[in-house]
Amino acid sequence: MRRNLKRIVYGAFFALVLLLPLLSRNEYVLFVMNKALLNIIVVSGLVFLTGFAGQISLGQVGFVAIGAYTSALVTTRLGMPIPIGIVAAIALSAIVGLLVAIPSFKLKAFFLSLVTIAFGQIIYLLIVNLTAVTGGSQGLFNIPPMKLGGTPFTNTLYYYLFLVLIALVGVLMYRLKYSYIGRQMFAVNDDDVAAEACAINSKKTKVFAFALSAGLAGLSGALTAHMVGFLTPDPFTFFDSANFVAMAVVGGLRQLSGGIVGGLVLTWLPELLRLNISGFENYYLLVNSVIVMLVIVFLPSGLGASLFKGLSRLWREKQGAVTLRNSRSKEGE
Amino acid sequence: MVLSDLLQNIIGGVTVGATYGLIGLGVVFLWQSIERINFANISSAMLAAYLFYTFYTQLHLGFLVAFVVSIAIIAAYGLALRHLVLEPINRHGGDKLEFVVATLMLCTFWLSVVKVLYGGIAKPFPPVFGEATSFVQIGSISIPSVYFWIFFVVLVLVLVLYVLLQRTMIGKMFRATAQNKEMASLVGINVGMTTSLAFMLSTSIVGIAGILLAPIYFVSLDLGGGPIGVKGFAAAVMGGLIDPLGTILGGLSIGLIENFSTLFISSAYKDVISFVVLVVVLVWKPRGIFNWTTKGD
Amino acid sequence: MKKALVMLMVVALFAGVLGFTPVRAAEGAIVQITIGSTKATINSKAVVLDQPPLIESGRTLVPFRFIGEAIGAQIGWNPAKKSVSYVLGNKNIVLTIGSVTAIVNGVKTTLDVAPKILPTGRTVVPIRFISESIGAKVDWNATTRMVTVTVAAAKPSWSTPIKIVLSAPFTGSGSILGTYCKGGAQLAVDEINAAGGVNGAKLDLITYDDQANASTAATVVRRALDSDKAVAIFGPNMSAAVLGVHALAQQAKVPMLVGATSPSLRYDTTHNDYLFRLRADDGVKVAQQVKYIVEILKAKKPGIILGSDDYCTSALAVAKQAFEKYGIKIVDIESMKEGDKDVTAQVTKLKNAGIDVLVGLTHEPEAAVVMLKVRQLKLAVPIVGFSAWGVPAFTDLAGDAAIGVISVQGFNPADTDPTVKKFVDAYKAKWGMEPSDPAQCYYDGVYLLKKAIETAGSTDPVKIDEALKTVEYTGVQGLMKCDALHNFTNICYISQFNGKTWKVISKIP
Amino acid sequence: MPILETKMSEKTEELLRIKNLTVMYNGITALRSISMTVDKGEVVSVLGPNGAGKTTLLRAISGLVKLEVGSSILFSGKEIVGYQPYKIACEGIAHVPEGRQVFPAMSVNENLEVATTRVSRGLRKGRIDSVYQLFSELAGRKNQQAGSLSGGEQQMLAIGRAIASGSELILIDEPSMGLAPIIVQRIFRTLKEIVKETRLTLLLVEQNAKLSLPLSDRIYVLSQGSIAMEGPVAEIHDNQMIQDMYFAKG
Repeated sequence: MRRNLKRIVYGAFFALVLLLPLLSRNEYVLFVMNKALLNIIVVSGLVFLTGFAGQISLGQVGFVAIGAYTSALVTTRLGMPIPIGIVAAIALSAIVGLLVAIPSFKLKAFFLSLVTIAFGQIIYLLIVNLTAVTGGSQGLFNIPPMKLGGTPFTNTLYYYLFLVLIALVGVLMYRLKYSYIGRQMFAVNDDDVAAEACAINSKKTKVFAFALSAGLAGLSGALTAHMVGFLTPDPFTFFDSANFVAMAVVGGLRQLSGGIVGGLVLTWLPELLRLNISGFENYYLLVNSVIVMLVIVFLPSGLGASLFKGLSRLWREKQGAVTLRNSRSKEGE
Repeated sequence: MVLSDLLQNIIGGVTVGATYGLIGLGVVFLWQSIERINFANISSAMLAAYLFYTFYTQLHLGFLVAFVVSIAIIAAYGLALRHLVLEPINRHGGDKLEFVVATLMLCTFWLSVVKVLYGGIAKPFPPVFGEATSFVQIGSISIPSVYFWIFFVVLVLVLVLYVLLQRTMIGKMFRATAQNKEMASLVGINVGMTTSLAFMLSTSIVGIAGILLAPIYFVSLDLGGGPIGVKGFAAAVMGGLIDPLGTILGGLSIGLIENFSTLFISSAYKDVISFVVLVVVLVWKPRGIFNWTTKGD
Repeated sequence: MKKALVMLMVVALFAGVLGFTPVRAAEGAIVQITIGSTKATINSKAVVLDQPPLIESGRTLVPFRFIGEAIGAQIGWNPAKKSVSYVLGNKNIVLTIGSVTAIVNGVKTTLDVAPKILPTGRTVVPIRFISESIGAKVDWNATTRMVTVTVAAAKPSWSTPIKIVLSAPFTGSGSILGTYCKGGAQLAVDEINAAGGVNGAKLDLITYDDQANASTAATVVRRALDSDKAVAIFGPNMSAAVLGVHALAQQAKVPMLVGATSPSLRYDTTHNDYLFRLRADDGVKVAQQVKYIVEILKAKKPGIILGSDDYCTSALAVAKQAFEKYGIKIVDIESMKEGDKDVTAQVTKLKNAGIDVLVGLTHEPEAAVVMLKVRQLKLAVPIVGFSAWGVPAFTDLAGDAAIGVISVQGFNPADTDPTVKKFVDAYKAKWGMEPSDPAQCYYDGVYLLKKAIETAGSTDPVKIDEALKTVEYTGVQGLMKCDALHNFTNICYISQFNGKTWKVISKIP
Repeated sequence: MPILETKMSEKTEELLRIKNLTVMYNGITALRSISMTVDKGEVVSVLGPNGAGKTTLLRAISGLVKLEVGSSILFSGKEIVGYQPYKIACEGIAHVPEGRQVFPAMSVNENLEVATTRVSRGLRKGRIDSVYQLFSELAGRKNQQAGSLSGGEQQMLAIGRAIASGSELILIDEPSMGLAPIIVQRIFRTLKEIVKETRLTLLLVEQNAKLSLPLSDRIYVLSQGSIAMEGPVAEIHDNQMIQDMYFAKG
């Protein structure tokens, strides 16, 4: 009975996810959903970087920007096909991620977060100032959309493409988490010196985590560029980076699902708060920030964790080995 | 480039840099006592400026009353920050990162609140530090009179803080807590009290900075986010996050770097240059280049 | 408590997602049936009936469920009363089996033929009566024995409020502008509604914050088009945002009226029939500015202080061309970032470059910062600012430092023109503050739209769009008429600040 | 028996009484229902192998670790379980933790000053001067940063801070750790002096029993979180196990 309930809930959830484009014929809903999916890709990378490898990045949007502009320039200026643009975007972001990882060998927590803030700002300023390449603050337009048999992707097609990508990212993360490298990461996160003593190369794992999260951010950026069709520097500010970290924390840093929950909730929340009330255009961000603060203050382990705790209480299953491993406590900090 | 131009730029850089230093002090005091970074640090500056504007310009309370009341409210806000944000996060099992994100959101929150209450249009600051266009002429150099106020207050603040921290028992208790919390409690220092003090000190200093900066920044949302906040952090980093004097010097050097990179390299890339310098400093000397608090160790 | 909070969030999330799924209203359909045949088509898609249509007393009877579904009505069946009901939009029809009395919107009507239950057990109803009561057209082709029912797509009814959406910045860097955009538009909407609306229909202005951010604007515009079904969109006010989203309006065939001024938004580059600009583009304004600098001020060595966003940089592009035309080289361009507060170095460099006029291409607070520094460093040259320099948001901050500054303005509240004066007074009464650019532009825009709807005699966006190309309207900005580039050209002023107001030097129609 | 009792109360006054003290760390019992007493003016040593719970015992008394329900610590007859560490310090228990924890960025004098919160303002200087008399090495370095002192000097400063605080009971954890023998002897000489002159109460944890026993009146031996043995030095000293553990040659 309980088991059936579990199946029904999960089944309904997956059915809803798969059928959403058919249920809602509203392009706006799909567009925001697609944005949420793109955010999920970035936030998953952050969950990996922060939750598993213990490194903070407050400049993640810098990698998104690198990905977006790389793919846009490769396809518009060089006339290359989109897949090449996307691969170039991932590669370049990941390489820059490697470079940003270097200071992390020496720096801890806040100092590292300052390096990443500076990195994000430098990328932003370069985009604004390198007008000849990036179009400056006026932006880049006419970025080609993805095409299927000559016709451009609809929002629905993008939706399914992103779903597949997220599924792939999820599988990759899951395998990494329970692989040798994942366990190493937990070790690095818990205690740098002790991990080093156990012959774990913390430098290598940090570099790997940075490169991976940067690559995912780059992928998301490239997809955004082709879906939206234009790029301006304004979604690449410090506050956008902060928003990604907020998504990761609200979703929950200790589970792979954190990225999904955080990305969905915090993309939709401001949209839902854009109420049709006169004058509310001044208030919705205020309400948004209050809600996020409340979640962080009262549910620091994130909505994802609480959600699954609530669900598992619903069908009262004994917490299995997997959940135990999931809920590693934070003794090390 | 004549000498007076150079001097003029040094004065400009030093003034703006001193303000970065003041903002950085707020970071330093909190870091010293709880090893946390309040990313809404800069919000205190904006709140104080708007409070002062309300009390002085709108309620006509007079300079001293308006100033004292504003700073008192900002100090109380610091205390609230501890009890409504830091403590609940700790109690619910949160950690540094949760505090970072909560305060980032707090920053947006205050910007929205001020936007709703006062609108987005920058307001001129009342000429309590002299008219904006009154300049003091020294030889071929002309200096806005408000700059002297900034120098004066920064000097007084640094002096007061020096005396408070170095000469009074409470200051020594505060420093002891910052250096070793557990040991401090073992010698009978109420760490909870010094933590509250740290919060209040941190918001009040930034609040004073906010009122002081308002003639330059105007009573505007610019005081509550953006470049000045990040540069305040950078100043604190130059002081290793613990040395108040180093933080002021760090701020000054950032101000000067900005001005001179505009003067000799490019105005478009001056921020890029100062951020690159910040990264280089962080990587090269993570304990801060102006940090004399601990040698060796 | 925790759990409740989580559940609340999740429920809110999904409710939100599904909440946007529109209930399918009448979307327009063509239904064709043939007497005696079970084959029928709906929108030329073949469907099969479980009971062929039949003729009784000259009236065609069809299965009651089929016709309801075909025209998109909600069908009800009351077994106790043996009655069938159809609801579509605001129409409500109730028929009773075996009775010639039907009730349409509560009014009793008599049928020629009563609905009945066939021996096969199927209930059939007269198709013409149902269709016509619901507002559809019925054609009978005697040779092919085919009935065609045409349900027109639901038009925005004149009795419902006419929805228009304003996308403007209310948070973030451009939040000053949003206040004025909304101030102007809302004032016009309220005035129009108070005076009885547009042909009796009220205007409903929905305002969204686009954060002066092109990607947020893209979301907002989609929402306006897909969820709100706006008949026209005002804004975004930022050129880069408009460049990003105008194609959406084009695809949806909904007119978009913007105050953004970048020359890149002209029809010759966008080829968008649905994009209109509510004023002259920067090309016109900057050209006036440069003309004044060169011809009146006789300047030879202009220097520019430049902001970093697209408003500033696109103005620079035009200014460069305009100076080039006169064969004048810009001797120095110094840039600053929005939020910068110390420009000692920039002004020093401009001074040392020996400029003889300073051209200000920045936003308001930066303009104030620049002017304070200019006075401090005694840069004694004429100052000519772009439109952001000609507003109180600048002069209030700069105070005495702004005295003598010359600016090109799209709007001057001190203008003695009665239309301008009336607008300024009404704005002050409503919002408690003086209007500033671009309030007048959206104010005029709403009146322009009203005129277009009245001219078109319809709230169909396509027809409004057609009307917008031809209507003429004299508002605060003078005579507004769509030119070949889809710009509604406006008056522009060259004015000088005297410490209190902007004194008009010349008014260019 | 009554005679003995009278004698006891005349001679000693109970300063610290620990009853049923239990400490758990992550489900592992670190201390199991410890009961012990320290009388006023007494020097009590706690011996035991590494990991026996000696440091935890001191930290428990100072309020730095969470105690299980049922634990009781009476100080001068007052229950101090549940007090915050600084409150316990203010009651009069000074703790010299292992590893010479001084405030590195403060001067020697400031280190002593911040410890005198429970001393009335007028008497502070006198107490600090008395520390300088005991540790003349520190007197010459009053204004030097504590972080720049040698290890031995830092240890002296840490002990001096406890003395300056005017506490009735001083808990000292491994004062000899990581110091050169000559300096260790110097420190213990002073401790002996202090005990003799001031009749201060000491609870001493020290691996090096050769140093601590001559100083002590009584001993507790901890093993795996429980008290394995207790008694006056004279009795325990002859115990074979103690001999093996602490005095065996080799």
